[in-house]
Amino acid sequence: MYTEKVMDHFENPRNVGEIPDADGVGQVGNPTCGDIMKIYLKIDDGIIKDIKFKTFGCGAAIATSSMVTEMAKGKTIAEALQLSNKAVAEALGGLPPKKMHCSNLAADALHAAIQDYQNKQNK
Amino acid sequence: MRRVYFDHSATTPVRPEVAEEMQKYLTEYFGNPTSLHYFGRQVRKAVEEAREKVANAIGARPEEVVFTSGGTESDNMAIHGIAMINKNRGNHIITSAVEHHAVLNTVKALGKQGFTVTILPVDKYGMVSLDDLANAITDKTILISIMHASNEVGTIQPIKDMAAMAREKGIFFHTDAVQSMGKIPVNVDELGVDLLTVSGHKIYGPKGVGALYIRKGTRWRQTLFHGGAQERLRRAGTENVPGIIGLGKACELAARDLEKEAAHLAGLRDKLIKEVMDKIPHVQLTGHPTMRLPNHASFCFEFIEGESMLLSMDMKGVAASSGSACTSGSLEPSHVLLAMGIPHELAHGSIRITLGRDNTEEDIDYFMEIMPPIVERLRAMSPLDQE
Amino acid sequence: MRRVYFDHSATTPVRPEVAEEMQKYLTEYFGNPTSLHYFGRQVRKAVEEAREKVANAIGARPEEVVFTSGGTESDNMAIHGIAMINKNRGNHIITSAVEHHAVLNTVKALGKQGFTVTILPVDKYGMVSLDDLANAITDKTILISIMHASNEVGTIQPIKDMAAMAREKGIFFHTDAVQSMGKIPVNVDELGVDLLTVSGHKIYGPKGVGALYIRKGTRWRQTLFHGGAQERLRRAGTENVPGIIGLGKACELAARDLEKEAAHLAGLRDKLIKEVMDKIPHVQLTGHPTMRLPNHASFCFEFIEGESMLLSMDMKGVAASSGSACTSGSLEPSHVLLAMGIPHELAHGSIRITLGRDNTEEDIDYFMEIMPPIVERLRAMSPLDQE
Ligand SMILES: Cc1ncc(COP(=O)(O)O)c(C=O)c1O
Ligand SMILES: Cc1ncc(COP(=O)(O)O)c(C=O)c1O
Ligand code: FES
Ligand code: FES
Repeated sequence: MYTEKVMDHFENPRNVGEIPDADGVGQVGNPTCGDIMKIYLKIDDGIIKDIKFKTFGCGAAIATSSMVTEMAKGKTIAEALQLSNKAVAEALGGLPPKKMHCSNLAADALHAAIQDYQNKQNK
Repeated sequence: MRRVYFDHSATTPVRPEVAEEMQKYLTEYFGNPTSLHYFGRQVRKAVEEAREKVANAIGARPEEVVFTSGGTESDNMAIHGIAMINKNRGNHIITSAVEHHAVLNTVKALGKQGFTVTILPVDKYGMVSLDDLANAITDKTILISIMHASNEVGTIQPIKDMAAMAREKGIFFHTDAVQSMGKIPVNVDELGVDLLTVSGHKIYGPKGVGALYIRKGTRWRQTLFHGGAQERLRRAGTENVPGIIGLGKACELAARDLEKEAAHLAGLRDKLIKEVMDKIPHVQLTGHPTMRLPNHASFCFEFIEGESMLLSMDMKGVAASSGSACTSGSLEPSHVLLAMGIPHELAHGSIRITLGRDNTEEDIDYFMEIMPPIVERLRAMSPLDQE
Repeated sequence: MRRVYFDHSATTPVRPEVAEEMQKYLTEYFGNPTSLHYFGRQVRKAVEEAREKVANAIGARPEEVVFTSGGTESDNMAIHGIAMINKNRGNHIITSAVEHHAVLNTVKALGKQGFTVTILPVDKYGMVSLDDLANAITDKTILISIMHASNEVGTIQPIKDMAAMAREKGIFFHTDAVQSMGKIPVNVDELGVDLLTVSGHKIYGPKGVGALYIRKGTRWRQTLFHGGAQERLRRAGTENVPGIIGLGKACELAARDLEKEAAHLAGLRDKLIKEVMDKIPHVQLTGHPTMRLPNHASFCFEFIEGESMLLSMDMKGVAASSGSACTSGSLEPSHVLLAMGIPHELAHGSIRITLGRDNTEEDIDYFMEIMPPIVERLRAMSPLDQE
């Protein structure tokens, strides 16, 4: 059902964990299935220097979390904001149709964390 | 890699004795049982012998057994057939919130066609209460359908008492015995039911075949299929002969081995439940602690999600199932767990281990070796586990 | 005693290649295709491969193929599903007088539920006329169901022209291809049909499994069964995996061997028809003389009755069938023969010889050896035979 890439990210997720002094934190819940994802960002000079995630969800949720952190790391905020759910799913070699919604969590959580960072900056 | 199959509520392997009998009815004895000639007569005889075996296994008479394409068809056929033929007598149907979708969705569909439907709640163990049933019955009630044992949490319902209540009021009683067959005694007279559903592939028989028991004198008629006059007008379509032969043999063996099997399974199940509860923190047993199928252990693991557990177990060779939203087609957690009052979040972490005749203590030991690290790893990833 | 099986329209033996494939899916690959784990995934893959094979055999796409429990279920599902979902657009259904009961009785049942039904007559060859069809169509017509080839008399209907007529008016067209599959080309696009019925056991596959082709975009929904989400919500119930594997293989072989098989069968059929007509007096060929299935020879023997012929043939080892009243469940002669205008008395003497891949010229010679004395003996007993 899942591609090898998905299973690889599920089995060896990149960037799991928390950043205690994160510059931005985003948490989203998936209204479709009730899963939860939290992303922590460390941002320096407009660039994502470090990123970590924690996820409560299915295989696709964990794999997309892992993939999105890998894709976002080192990118500028503007570039990271361009990352779409679709791009994450594609980077994993696709998801089963029933599981496409899982990829929403990943990009949404990333964007929520960036939003949080920007809100703090504007204060 | 060691492979451990712990998903016997989903389906079972066909026993070699069963497969062997079936094989002959694919190639050698291939006639249509309706045919008058030699090729047909041979097969007719075998089909009737299979019917006797199914009848014997549930304490019925052969002519009360109709062969179907499986548990789903039997459930649909039982409920729709009673409803349509008795609607002049009343339009009220009672079922429970923990039924299989083959029953629940059939009853709900009738609810949109002029029938009034009561869906009884269950307690935290998944048990229907006799009082609730007694209160739900009206003089319009024509049918009660309550499952014998739950596929999801293993809870065994007090069918005998409920069926007696129905009998007293002249209400037909159907029970889905798909999961109880071969694990606890199933006898239509002792249970006192009018209709009872059997499925082949849950009792080491083939997929795609089942049976419906219809007590003699029950006001039921075939209302789903039209066609030939097979099964004495109770089920149109050329009989699934190899399937029927397999079902017959599987029923015979299930009845013969019941006691031995149940003891074997209960021993393994008790060991499994004890070890999981002792060695893994933040786990809850779901279903009834004692009134449960001997092969059934189901849990909710806090803070983590079922599918990710299943995938991790699968990578270690262990096959089980889950009622989590992510594994269900509908992206809602199991209706059974929700009906038992388990919160969404917890239901998300459900795992069902259903044991079978080939499982051993070593399988359980292996499971207890791989499971704690899986739970730990996933909990470390979870935003919910705050410890 | 020599045994000759001449009843391939009733059912066929499972080809050894098919039985062999199925066997593995009983014991070794036994998982439930819905299961996420290894045991389930293996089986899911095989089921989808079988779906491709069925699709390829009829020129469809795999996602247009739904597996069922047989031809009867497919017919019911096709007709009921179109009728129920399109009744807001119209309530008129057209079928023919020579359909299998799985179609005819389903349509008639709808006739009692608010639908208007037209049952088209046939000519003396069992053929539906295009003019009759054109005249029957109204702006309320939502469905036309006409079989591809007759099980009783082998007549092949002009489906392509009829379906084109339906297409032009936006009417759904269903055809029952149970008998034509493997004997003449069956291609959903060439025929231009929206729904098409396939049954396993008529094409050297197993009993108890079939398929329904549903063209993409057809306004159809499952309306008979409720239950799990199998077959993308188009057919609830655990898949009959060994059956599906067998059907896939049987379709693959049927398509591959079609030309060779048809030539072999037509040769035997022509020899048989010629010899019967030449050597036995007072016999009529039933069905179309040329537009008929290559394996199908059907006759009415004057002055004698079908069952007594069948029994006599059976005593000599030859298996065939009859549409006589005495062999039918209903004690009415075949509705097909009557619709063709054959009088009761003559229909009584009907015999159907349907050839198969294992039949040989020697089988025909044997038949021609035993049949004349049987006919003679029975005629000598008959008060009708006045010569
Ligand atoms: C309790 C119960 N009823 C009915 C069914 C449906 O049976 P089948 O899969 O044979 O259609 C199942 C299994 O899926 C079941 O567990
Ligand atoms: C033309 C036709 N349609 C439908 C059927 C029914 O198929 P099944 O026996 O698989 O239910 C048959 C055979 O019995 C048939 O000959
Ligand atoms: S996140 Fe729940 S189904 Fe994937
Ligand atoms: S005389 Fe016996 S059924 Fe016709």
